[in-house]
Amino acid sequence: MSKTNLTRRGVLKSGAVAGAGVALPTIFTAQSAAAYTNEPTGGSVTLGFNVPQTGPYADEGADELRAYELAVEHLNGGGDGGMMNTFSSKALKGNGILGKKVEYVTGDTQTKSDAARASAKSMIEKDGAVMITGGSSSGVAIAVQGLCQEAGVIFMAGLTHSNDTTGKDKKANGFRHFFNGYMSGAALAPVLKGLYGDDRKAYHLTADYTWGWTQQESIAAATEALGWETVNNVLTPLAATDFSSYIAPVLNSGADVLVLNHYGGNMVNSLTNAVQFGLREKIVNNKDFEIVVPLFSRLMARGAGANIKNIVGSTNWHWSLQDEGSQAFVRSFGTKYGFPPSQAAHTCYVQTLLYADACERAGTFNPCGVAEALEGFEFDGMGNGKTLYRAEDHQCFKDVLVVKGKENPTSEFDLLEVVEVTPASQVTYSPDHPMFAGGQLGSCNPGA
Amino acid sequence: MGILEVKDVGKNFGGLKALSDVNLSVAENTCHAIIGPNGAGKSTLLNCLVGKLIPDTGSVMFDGQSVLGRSPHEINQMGISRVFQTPEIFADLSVMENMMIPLFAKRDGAYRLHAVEKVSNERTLIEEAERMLDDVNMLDKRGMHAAAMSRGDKRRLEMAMCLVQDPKLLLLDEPTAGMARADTNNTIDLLIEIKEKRDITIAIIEHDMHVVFSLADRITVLAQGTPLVEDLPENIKGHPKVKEAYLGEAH
Amino acid sequence: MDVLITQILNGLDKGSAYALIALGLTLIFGTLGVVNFAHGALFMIGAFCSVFLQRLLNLSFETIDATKTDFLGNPLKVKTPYVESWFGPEMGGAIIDWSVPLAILFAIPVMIAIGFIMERGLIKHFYKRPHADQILVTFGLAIVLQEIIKAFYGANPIQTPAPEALSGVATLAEGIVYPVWRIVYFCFSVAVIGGVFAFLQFTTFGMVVRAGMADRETVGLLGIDIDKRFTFMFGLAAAVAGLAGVMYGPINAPNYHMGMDFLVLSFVVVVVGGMGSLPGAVLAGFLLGILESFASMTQVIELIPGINQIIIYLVAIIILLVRPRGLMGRKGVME
Amino acid sequence: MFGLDKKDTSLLWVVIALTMLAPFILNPFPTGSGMAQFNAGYPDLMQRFVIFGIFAIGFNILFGLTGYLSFGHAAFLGVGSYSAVWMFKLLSMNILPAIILSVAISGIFALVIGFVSLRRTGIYFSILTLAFAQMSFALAYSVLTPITNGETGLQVTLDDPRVLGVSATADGSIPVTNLFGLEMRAAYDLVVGPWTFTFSVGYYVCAIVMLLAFYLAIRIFRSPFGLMLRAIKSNQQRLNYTGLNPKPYTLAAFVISGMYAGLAGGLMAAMDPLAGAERMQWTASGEVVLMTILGGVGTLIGPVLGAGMIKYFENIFSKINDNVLHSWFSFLPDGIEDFIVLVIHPFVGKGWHLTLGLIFMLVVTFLPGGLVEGGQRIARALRKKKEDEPKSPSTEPAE
Repeated sequence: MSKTNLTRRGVLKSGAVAGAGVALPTIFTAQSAAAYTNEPTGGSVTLGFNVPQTGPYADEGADELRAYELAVEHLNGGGDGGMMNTFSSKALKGNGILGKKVEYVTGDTQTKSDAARASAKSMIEKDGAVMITGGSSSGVAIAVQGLCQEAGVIFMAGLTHSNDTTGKDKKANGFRHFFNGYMSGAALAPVLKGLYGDDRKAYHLTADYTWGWTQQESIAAATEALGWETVNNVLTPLAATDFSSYIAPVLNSGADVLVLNHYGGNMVNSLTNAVQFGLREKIVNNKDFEIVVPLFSRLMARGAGANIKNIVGSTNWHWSLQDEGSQAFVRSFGTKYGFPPSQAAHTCYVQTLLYADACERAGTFNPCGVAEALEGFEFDGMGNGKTLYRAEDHQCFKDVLVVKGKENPTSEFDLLEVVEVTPASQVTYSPDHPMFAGGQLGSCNPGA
Repeated sequence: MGILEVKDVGKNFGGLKALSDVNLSVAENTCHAIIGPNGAGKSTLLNCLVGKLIPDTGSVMFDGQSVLGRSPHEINQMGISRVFQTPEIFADLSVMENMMIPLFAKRDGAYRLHAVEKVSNERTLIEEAERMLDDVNMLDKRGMHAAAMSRGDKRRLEMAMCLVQDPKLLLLDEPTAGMARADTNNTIDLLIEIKEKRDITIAIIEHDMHVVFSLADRITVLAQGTPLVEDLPENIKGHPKVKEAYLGEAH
Repeated sequence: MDVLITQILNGLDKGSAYALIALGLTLIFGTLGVVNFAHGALFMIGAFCSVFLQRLLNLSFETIDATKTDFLGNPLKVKTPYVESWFGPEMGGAIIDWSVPLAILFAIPVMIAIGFIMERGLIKHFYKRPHADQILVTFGLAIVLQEIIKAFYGANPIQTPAPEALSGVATLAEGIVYPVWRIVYFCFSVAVIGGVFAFLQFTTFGMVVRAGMADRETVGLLGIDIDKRFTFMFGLAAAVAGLAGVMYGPINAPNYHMGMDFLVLSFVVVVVGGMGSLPGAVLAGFLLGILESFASMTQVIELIPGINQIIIYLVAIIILLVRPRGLMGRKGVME
Repeated sequence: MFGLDKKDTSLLWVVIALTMLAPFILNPFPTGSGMAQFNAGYPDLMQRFVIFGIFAIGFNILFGLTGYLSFGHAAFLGVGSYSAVWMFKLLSMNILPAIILSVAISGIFALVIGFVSLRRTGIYFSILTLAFAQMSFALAYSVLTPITNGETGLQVTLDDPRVLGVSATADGSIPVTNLFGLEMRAAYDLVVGPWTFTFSVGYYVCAIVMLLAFYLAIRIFRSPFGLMLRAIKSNQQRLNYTGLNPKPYTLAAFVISGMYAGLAGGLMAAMDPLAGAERMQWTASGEVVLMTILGGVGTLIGPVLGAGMIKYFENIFSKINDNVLHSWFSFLPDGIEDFIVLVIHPFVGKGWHLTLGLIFMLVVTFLPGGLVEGGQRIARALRKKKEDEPKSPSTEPAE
């Protein structure tokens, strides 16, 4: 242990590093004596929170970080305990994880797979993190998941919606709580049918990268099953800022629904442009023209302002949910920070608790033990009803929310209203579904 | 038949006739001066000789080969070196490095990827460069940054860089412009020495008549893009046409 | 056909932004010889001028509405902008509604001031330095400006809606509808471009600057204090970029890195137009905007997949190889 | 020694010493102490230092010597990475064939792009290279996904063929990159009192490659070829009239520096078998430009220093959060502690970009020659103090 002249309080607060000092960073060490990567041997355990702190998703990253800090506080017995009180598993006692105080380190993914991996590596190699979590895009999630598999630590994905994360790129050490493109499609389709009928012509604008494609594929399949026709699918460059040249052809295409498979800044701009071109006032084929944004995020919706009113989409979670777990989380988050949490914050908070709980139940931090405890784990009280962490692909199956932009928001946070809670059974698919085929989970890697 | 044969060369810039019907023959191992008032087309003619400009009409033959359509580096490899009106040297390099580059060009041709040999191992070339520097009294400045030198030194360096290539034809574009009297005399002495010691042909453009008459074996007077007269220096002096051409010029 | 016309309109609209930014870049490059990587940041700051004004006008006092509750179940605090309480809800509402056009008045002095400060405080020390140094210092400045904006306004886009009266679509002809604000933006940028050209053409000040662009040393020899004028040119270029940004807000919600998105493109525009040529920059801006719009049509993408991703760069490469000086560059200038 | 003169030899020895002892030098603070946050001696970052050092050394051969400012060099790095990962997928996890292929492919790529771009000079050349690189990035991100795996980046998977290796190890994992069996991720921890020093195989492989690259760069700088390149930067007209054709020289320099970039890309993939498209984005190209200018254009050691500095900020400063700040200043009274944390907060963690931007501005304003000039000034000041007499500054333009 280090001998420095820090005060007692200093030592406690710098515990993250102090913890790492005891748990020597033996990662990737061929001659390691430890049973697994970064086995915590002192009084604390270090988690790595890898979120976008710069770049376009920095606000989501900041919200994720708030959720992580809250989760750590709760795990260590601080605050009001949040969801720990409503969680169906009672293994967590508020004394850290397995009696070890929870410390954390943070890093910046920059929403680039390279930078995200570098940041995650430094947490594993330098700070001795035993679990990595966070991120706000699928490319980063898949890249970091791959790294964690190689390094022998657990990866608890943050916000990642691509089918591939638990599809062709699934990994034994990686777990996703967030929902995916297929689930969005499955949840949205019946609602869309109810709202807009089964005779619709859809025009898709799709962000030209992996996430966009998988989501477009999912939504098109789900809506076509209802009887909708997909008129066109146009791929838009990720770097596009002005979507006018993609929106204009929609006007004369004969389509009566526009599906925007965009996220983040792309979504804000394409939606704004679509509204600018008067699509919402248009009447085509004697029907009101409609716009659908399959993946909604409240933080992003704020950027789109009044344009999101009445626009339907799906989301993983929303703070207005009335179940016990959600309310508990919103209360502790809102009390601490003064505003309600986003879906990204929710998923990150839950992932941290789920990880801690799995360690407690497994009695070890060994990734293989933790993975075993998470696989097939069923729980409740975390906001989305009864949830299953499926063993075959490490995907959570839970209720999915279909939401729409609120007509008369009462506050700057009150932008979405829940239209329907689609039950988990309706969004469940078989592990060998063609949209998820191609990859192998592999076997868990403890790293040593 | 001279080493340099210019026949019926004409060059237009837009509507402006810069050169027309220029005929010039420079005999081997002589010094040929081209004089004329400003705007007479002296520099245009020079640029046509070194490949910077391509004449619209006529031919330029050097040593029995046409230079037209060749790029400057090819023409240099044929044996023509040029000294500019304002010294063109490698200002960011040292004097010695400035000297090494023409020597490499002479030995290795227009291009060779000698990326791992060492400049400092080229003993013969270094000695050659040092001899040349000694000839121009610059050996003591060999390590100096070229940009830091005086204008006169830069000129001498440029001259040395051209001479070290041992060219068949040396083109001098006002080599003493802006020089102090003493420096000008030094340059004249140097050029005379070179002329005597080496087999070299020199073509010189000059305003300073003192320089011209000290060096030239033959003189061509250019006016408005055409040769006025070509003759021996003693005949040019006091030639009525020349006086006429220079009339109004403050020289 | 209708689609083609709409795409041309789209192209002109995109081109407006490119042209305005490239115009400023060319002014700075042409007069001062400075490669300004912070020019995109000036565009961004312009856009945030309207965000700032919108926030300022929306400064509110809170009253508690006991009948409603907020997300934590406490009584809801209702915010009323001061402007509305001073001028009445109607007038106040209208002022807030028109915050983007109002921001023009606000942005002009702010941007000129920023331009002056930048030039006097930093850029002036870099006139004689290599382009690489200019790139490094202005890039550093761009990062700093971005981060400052991010610290205040966050990373997410912020809506700055157009006034109610200028939103919606206009029917230009049978079957051709186009958003009103985009038409306003195009007209606005034409007016600004026209203004800059008229200024350079018809004022003595402009004449000196144009002479300075052509041959700086000679103008200096005439004993004209070109430095002062160049400082003003920097302010003017900043103001043009800022105005482009202010009015761009309603088209796409401003965010802190929007400047970087435009930076590379506008450099390409400047070079395609011909370094140091103002008409070239404008022409290239509109041309590339239109080509980009055409390239994103389904029919074209089906023909050449991915063309919409690379069209601008492809055109730039072809033009530079075929016409080394760019579209309207003069021989010997900035070659 | 090594066919270098005395000065270069001692520079090389310094660099050898620094790279070989990096695990000690970069970990000056005891592992448990508050200052350990500033330690950079963990394998990933050390590898990044030397890999980006290689990238910058190569870039400097083009930019520093010839003055041609390429804004598209990241494309070669990206191409190198993709080639290497494809070798890992198809052939074997041995890094040697992968690196050879990445250097070769990026060399060919550079030859094509250089041949076209070098028809223009100055800012036109910069924009041409930028355009090529941006096209490569945009296509790699979208249309070329079958080759590049788009946004996610190309990764090795369990069902790759790997004809000379195994698709999966016995325990069902993806095999690890190695050099004839020596695993890149293997490491040895040396614990000395409170200190821990990590010696990583991957790092030493990169470091040796970097030393070779650095040595080659010195040779190029001191060669007739290097002299020609500097002459191109200095006065292309004179070079022409001296009988030399600048085109093949610049093209050779472009290809060599492209191959250096490819080598760096290949090594990156060898250390961490993933190739992301962002590696090719213009910001990545801009980064190497900034590294070179920050360190000192045209100097031998400058680019390496610049690369180290930027990577240090990216990886160390971005990880300092409020929690860490509070722990540093906890010895102060609460009010002052909070105040200091408040003042520092905008510059670290998510504000690391701000600090980097400020450093760019300060360095280029006050040290026109980059960090190397800073070092020279300090050295000169020290010498002055010692001898109390001014010494003329070295006239050697490249050191």
